[in-house]
Amino acid sequence: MSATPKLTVSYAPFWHNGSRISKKSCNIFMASLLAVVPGVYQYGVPALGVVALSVGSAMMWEIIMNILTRRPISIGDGNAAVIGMIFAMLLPATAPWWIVVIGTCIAIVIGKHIYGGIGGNPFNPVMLAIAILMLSWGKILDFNAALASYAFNFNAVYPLTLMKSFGASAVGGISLKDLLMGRQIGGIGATCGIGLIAGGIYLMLRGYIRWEIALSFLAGVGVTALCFNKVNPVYAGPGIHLLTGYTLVGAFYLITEDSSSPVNFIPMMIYGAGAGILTVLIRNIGAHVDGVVFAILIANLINPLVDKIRPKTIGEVITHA
Amino acid sequence: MGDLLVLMISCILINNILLAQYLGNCPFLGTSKKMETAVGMAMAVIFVLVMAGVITWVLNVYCLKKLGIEYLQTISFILVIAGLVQFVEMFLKKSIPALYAGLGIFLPLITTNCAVMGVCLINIKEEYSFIEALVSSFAYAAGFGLALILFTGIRERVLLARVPKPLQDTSIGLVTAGLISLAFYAFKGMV
Amino acid sequence: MREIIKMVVVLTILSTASGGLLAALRNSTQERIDLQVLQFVKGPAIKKILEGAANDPITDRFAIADGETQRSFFVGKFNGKANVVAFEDFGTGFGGNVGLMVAVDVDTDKVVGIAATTHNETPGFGASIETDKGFTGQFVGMPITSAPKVTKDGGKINALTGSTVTSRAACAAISKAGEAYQRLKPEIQKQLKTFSG
Amino acid sequence: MIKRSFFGCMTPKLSYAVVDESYAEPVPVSPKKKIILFFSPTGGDSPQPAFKVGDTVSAGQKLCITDPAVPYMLSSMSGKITDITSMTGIFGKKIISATIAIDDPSQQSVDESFKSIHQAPGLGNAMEFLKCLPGYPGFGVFADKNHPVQTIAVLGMDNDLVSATNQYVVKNNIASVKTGIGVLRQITGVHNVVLIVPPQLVQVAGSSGATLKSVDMAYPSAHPVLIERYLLAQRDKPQNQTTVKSVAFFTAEAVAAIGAAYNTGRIPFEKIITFLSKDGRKRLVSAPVGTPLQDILDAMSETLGDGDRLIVGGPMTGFSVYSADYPVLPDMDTLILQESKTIPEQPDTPCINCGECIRVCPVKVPINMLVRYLEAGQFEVARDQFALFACIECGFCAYVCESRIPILQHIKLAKHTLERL
Amino acid sequence: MAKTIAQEFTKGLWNEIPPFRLVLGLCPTLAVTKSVEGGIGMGIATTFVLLFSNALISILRNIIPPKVRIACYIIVIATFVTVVELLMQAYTYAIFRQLGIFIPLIVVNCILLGRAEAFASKNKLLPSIADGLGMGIGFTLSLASLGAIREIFGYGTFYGMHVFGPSFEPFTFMVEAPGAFVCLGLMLCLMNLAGGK
Ligand SMILES: Cc1cc2nc3c(=O)[nH]c(=O)nc-3n(C[C@H](O)[C@H](O)[C@H](O)COP(=O)(O)O)c2cc1C
Ligand SMILES: Cc1cc2nc3c(=O)[nH]c(=O)nc-3n(C[C@H](O)[C@H](O)[C@H](O)COP(=O)(O)O)c2cc1C
Ligand SMILES: Cc1cc2nc3c(=O)[nH]c(=O)nc-3n(C[C@H](O)[C@H](O)[C@H](O)COP(=O)(O)O)c2cc1C
Ligand SMILES: Cc1cc2nc3c(=O)[nH]c(=O)nc-3n(C[C@H](O)[C@H](O)[C@H](O)CO)c2cc1C
Ligand code: SF4
Ligand code: SF4
Ligand code: SF4
Ligand code: SF4
Ligand code: FES
Repeated sequence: MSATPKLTVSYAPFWHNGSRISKKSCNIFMASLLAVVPGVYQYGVPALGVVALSVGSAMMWEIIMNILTRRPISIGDGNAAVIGMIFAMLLPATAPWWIVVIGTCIAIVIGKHIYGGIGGNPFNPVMLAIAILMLSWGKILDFNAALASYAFNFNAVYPLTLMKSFGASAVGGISLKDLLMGRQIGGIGATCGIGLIAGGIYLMLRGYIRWEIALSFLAGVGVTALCFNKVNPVYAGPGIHLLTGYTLVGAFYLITEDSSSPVNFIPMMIYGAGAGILTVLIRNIGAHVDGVVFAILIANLINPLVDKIRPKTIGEVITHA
Repeated sequence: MGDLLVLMISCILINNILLAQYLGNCPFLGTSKKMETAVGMAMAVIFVLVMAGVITWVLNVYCLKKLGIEYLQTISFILVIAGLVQFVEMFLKKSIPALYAGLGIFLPLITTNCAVMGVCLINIKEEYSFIEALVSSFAYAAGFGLALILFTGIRERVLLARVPKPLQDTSIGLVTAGLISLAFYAFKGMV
Repeated sequence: MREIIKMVVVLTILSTASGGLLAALRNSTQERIDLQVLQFVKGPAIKKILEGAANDPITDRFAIADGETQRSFFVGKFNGKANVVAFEDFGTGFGGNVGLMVAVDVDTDKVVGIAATTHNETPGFGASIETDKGFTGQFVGMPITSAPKVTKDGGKINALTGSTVTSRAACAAISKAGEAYQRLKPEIQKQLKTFSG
Repeated sequence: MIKRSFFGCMTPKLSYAVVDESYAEPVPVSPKKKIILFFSPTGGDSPQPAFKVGDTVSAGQKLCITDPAVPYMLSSMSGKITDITSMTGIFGKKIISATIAIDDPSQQSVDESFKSIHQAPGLGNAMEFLKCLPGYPGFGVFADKNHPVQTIAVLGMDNDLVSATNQYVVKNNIASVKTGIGVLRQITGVHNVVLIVPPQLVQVAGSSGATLKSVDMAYPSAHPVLIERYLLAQRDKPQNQTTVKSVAFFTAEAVAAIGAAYNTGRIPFEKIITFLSKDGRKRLVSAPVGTPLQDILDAMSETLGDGDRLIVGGPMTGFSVYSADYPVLPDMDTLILQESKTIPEQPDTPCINCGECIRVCPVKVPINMLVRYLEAGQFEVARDQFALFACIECGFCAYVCESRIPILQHIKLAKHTLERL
Repeated sequence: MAKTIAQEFTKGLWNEIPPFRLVLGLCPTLAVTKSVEGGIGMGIATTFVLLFSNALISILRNIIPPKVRIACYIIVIATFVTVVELLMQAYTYAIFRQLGIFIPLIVVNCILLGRAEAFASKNKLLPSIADGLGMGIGFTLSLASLGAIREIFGYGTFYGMHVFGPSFEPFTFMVEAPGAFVCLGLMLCLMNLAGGK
């Protein structure tokens, strides 16, 4: 053969639409800032510290696990930073440093790397971390106690605790506009309703999250809350349920996590709506103050089964009967 | 009726035999690599557990208690269960071969399954009435089946993931079971 | 044939030996086991509600037949007089039966104290019935026959926080204990006499 | 036809190339010193060529392999066989390559066997002489008596992106296509001929005498399987009966070549290739089958650098070759030269379950699960439970895959491995 | 069969240590290791049964007819389990309560039947005793170490003594059911690493 230069031999596709994991991570990260920045504004420097530590420690755990499992360093795909960011969004601004470090360790190590890293995790890593922390150090995640030192110009009681203890009448005075504008207490990135909604819409439009899941989750929460409210007005209506606690952050940043959610249309609807219904069930008749975390874990659990419902493949050839 | 429903939900979801009571883990990890196997095992456990629960309850109330020899519970229960499984196996083989083909291979595994023995002992310990014992046996077995099938769905995927070598198989299986158990905390306080 | 005979013989001998061994062991340990059960299960509760008694209530006890069952009564001596009995009854709680030891002053028919014995309630919720003096203290001094109720059911008892179910169980146990007490009071008084002095 | 996200309006739509003024007349390229012919035996133990080094061949002479399952090739030039080698192509496919040092263009000797029979067109002599025409006409379907061909579909559209070869033929050479259609009707006896064209060529194609169907420009609507399913499906027939082979597909280029062959008695060898150079310019080239790609590169004054890629076939479904010493093949519609720095990287990331592939797959293959089993090497499960063989190999899934998994490569490899079992 | 008695003993301590190398008997491992005490108690009870049943079955191995051997093993094992049950009730009642139904469940622990079938029925008395003791002690060590890890992090104590300062907030997850599974899974991973797997 003639002395041609060494050509690269590789496989189709030779063109690509340019999507990549790091790009998606970056977009999610930026979108989450829409909710995190108002949170940091509200809670001040401690919140900024929690966010920075969370993102930083998540990336640190990622590197440690890459080294331990002898895999290429993968912080470049930004997934660890996204996990750190989303985790920080759920924490109170006063979370102690060790809670943040342990939490990101659980998310990255247990939630992600022991399943072989990105794409392998059957559960949402952030949800696992929060659930384990809730189980162990519940009072640190109790927003009323955690944020007691702040003086706000609004009623600084976690609306879901109010609702749990005193029923809908206790939250009747809260205006939905206040909730939307973030005039409530909660996680650093979970209170500013419009920030979350704007970020969510951006991500849905760009196709980074699947709108089917996010919207069916919100619909599930709304419809179930409405049913409860109509049957017995002691239960709060859909507006409160949709705008408090982790509902919005759950719809746009948690339940849409790729690896633990379905990809087909009907399963996505079942998955999202199921988690929504369960969220309100837990809030209204279950033990936990906010149901989003455990509802998403249960939804993750049924994901492999529901995702077996898929459209019939056209022209599927059964070669072996 | 309402009480029985509460008992049922509690046995399936809240006090799930595998995830909260730690019973029946060996078959749980052993039969969860393929969906068909898991479904077969779930059926077999429901079948045997309901029979064993009822028979040991009767044995305890009408025999051991009457004679005042409750300390022979352990030995008599295990013999009854072992005998029952043998008998069921023979019976199925002769009369319902189709069912035997489906469940047969799982039956011997069940003899040494602490879930069966455990539920029988729980029925006695909780002093359930006959009907409660029947419901709880069924519900515990159904809870086992539910957990097993959910676990298998996940495990089928985990088997395809790039799990680090030392964690593969039983190790990751146990961790996953723990996380499922964590997810089941969702139902706490619901009944 | 010989094989079958051998099988039967071996199995029979084994079972007999096993039965014999266990029966013997059972007989020799029975008393100790009963004592241990009292000490570990009922003991702490009894000690708590009969605090300051001059005697050891666990050894000073008697049993009365109540229909089919035997009820144990533990005697507390105060001021040199055996006037308090403690006994157990049950209510249905969050995780099954809640056993409640109730101490009654036979002179006044009033509750001296209550304490949980066996239960399967959740730590942090119903299980605080063991430690929550504010809850158990509410019953002290009320007539044993008053059939208490939690506020949600129209009564006066403030439930343990977040654990109405457990609190109901406690109330039910006391109501049942009151009924039993009324039934057996003559017999109790008769038996108590043997401890006084 | 492509299902896309309801809100996914911002994802770019992937369209076929449109032949327009940016495509100039094909640049004629002729081989300089040699031609290379590839024979790919599909079966047989050790097929041997029925020719040997040192043989002289004339232009249009038929070269055979002893194994009858192997398609013959016609030499496009006259010359002398200098080398015969066996090599291994993709997926371990066996290829026999024959190198012919060509005679001086002015002294070409021509084989006349086809000329003698060209006035009596028939399926028999078409199969005997015309199988390796540019465009690679497949006459085999007509031999299957169980599934009689009812429709001949002529593709005035190209299968992959970039390529405008067939569109060019329809636009500039509709007369030859018309002649070819006539010949096809005559030799096959099938009168229902459908010409598939992009919307903007409907007018031009009107004169072809065939029924016209225009196809959506969104990739991969022009895939034969999809055309058969959606454009040619008969209303009264259940859709899943498409397995009955009742449509014969020919590219417009092949049809035009058939027409030319029977009209003139001279077998055409010039393959029209869409060439995409490093700077993204698209040009058409016409070169005889067998021309080494190096000659085309030279003619286009393109130079190969280290790490560049030379891709035969389109960007979605083609394959890259390891040397420019690779011949023009009868079905090579596209040739792409890709500079090393524009090559999309393919990191070794597992599927993250993003679902993009599911949205674009035209036949709804459950790709996210399929790739897991394929990467784990469990091909049987992939076939039995995840519709491996329903894939029409359009490559769209790999184009959008966020993890950049070469999904199509996995699929082809799995199919190939299973078929070899 | 060239193994010495010492080898039979030590294999249970590392090479075949249950439940890590022989993945059997998971349920008690998960259930009783909330504390070191529970782990050791369960381990000793299991060792006791394992030791005696191995010994007895080894002695009887030539008498037991093969067809009913499983039944015989079950009788032998169940007898010793009941013995342990009675003795623990009589002398270590606190641990007995903690272990609950897992004491009677020793009878279905696969390790016991496994050793009976795989070892004692084919070997002489001394090796069988060594095997039983080794496996039992290995099991005890495993349970104790798992119990230690879970107790230290979950309660902040070791055998009831505080190990961290008073500001330590216990990692309750470790002593709950999910923690049991996760902890055992991760320990299994460490053992695999240590075993060079
Ligand atoms: C009591 C007991 C129950 C078991 N149950 C199962 C079981 O249900 N399924 C199973 O595959 N293996 C079970 N095993 C383990 C098997 O004997 C064997 O180790 C295992 O099937 C091998 O798994 P593999 O096919 O994945 O290598 C059990 C072992 C014991 C002692
Ligand atoms: C994990 C968990 C454990 C609980 N345990 C108990 C319990 O042991 N006893 C009880 O009465 N309620 C318990 N509850 C609360 C009941 O579910 C129920 O909410 C409560 O009894 C209602 O009474 P409230 O009106 O006082 O809140 C528990 C709740 C949760 C979430
Ligand atoms: C990995 C890690 C785990 C920790 N775990 C805990 C813990 O479980 N509980 C705790 O109170 N502090 C924990 N700490 C924090 C230190 O012990 C910290 O110095 C201590 O909490 C000081 O708290 P104090 O200011 O309340 O005394 C942990 C720190 C690290 C780095
Ligand atoms: C809305 C959204 C939420 C996400 N949430 C999580 C998450 O909670 N945990 C996580 O590991 N990855 C999360 N991801 C990351 C995602 O699954 C995928 O791994 C990223 O695309 C890679 O960074 C999320 C992605 C999106 C789009
Ligand atoms: S290549 Fe196959 S699987 Fe991929 S999109 Fe095309 S048809 Fe679907
Ligand atoms: S596009 Fe790629 S990463 Fe996304 S689901 Fe499909 S195969 Fe997986
Ligand atoms: S070529 Fe295929 S198998 Fe190999 S690393 Fe890439 S995706 Fe995985
Ligand atoms: S009896 Fe023996 S072979 Fe059977 S499961 Fe137990 S250890 Fe394994
Ligand atoms: S110990 Fe094996 S099933 Fe429980």
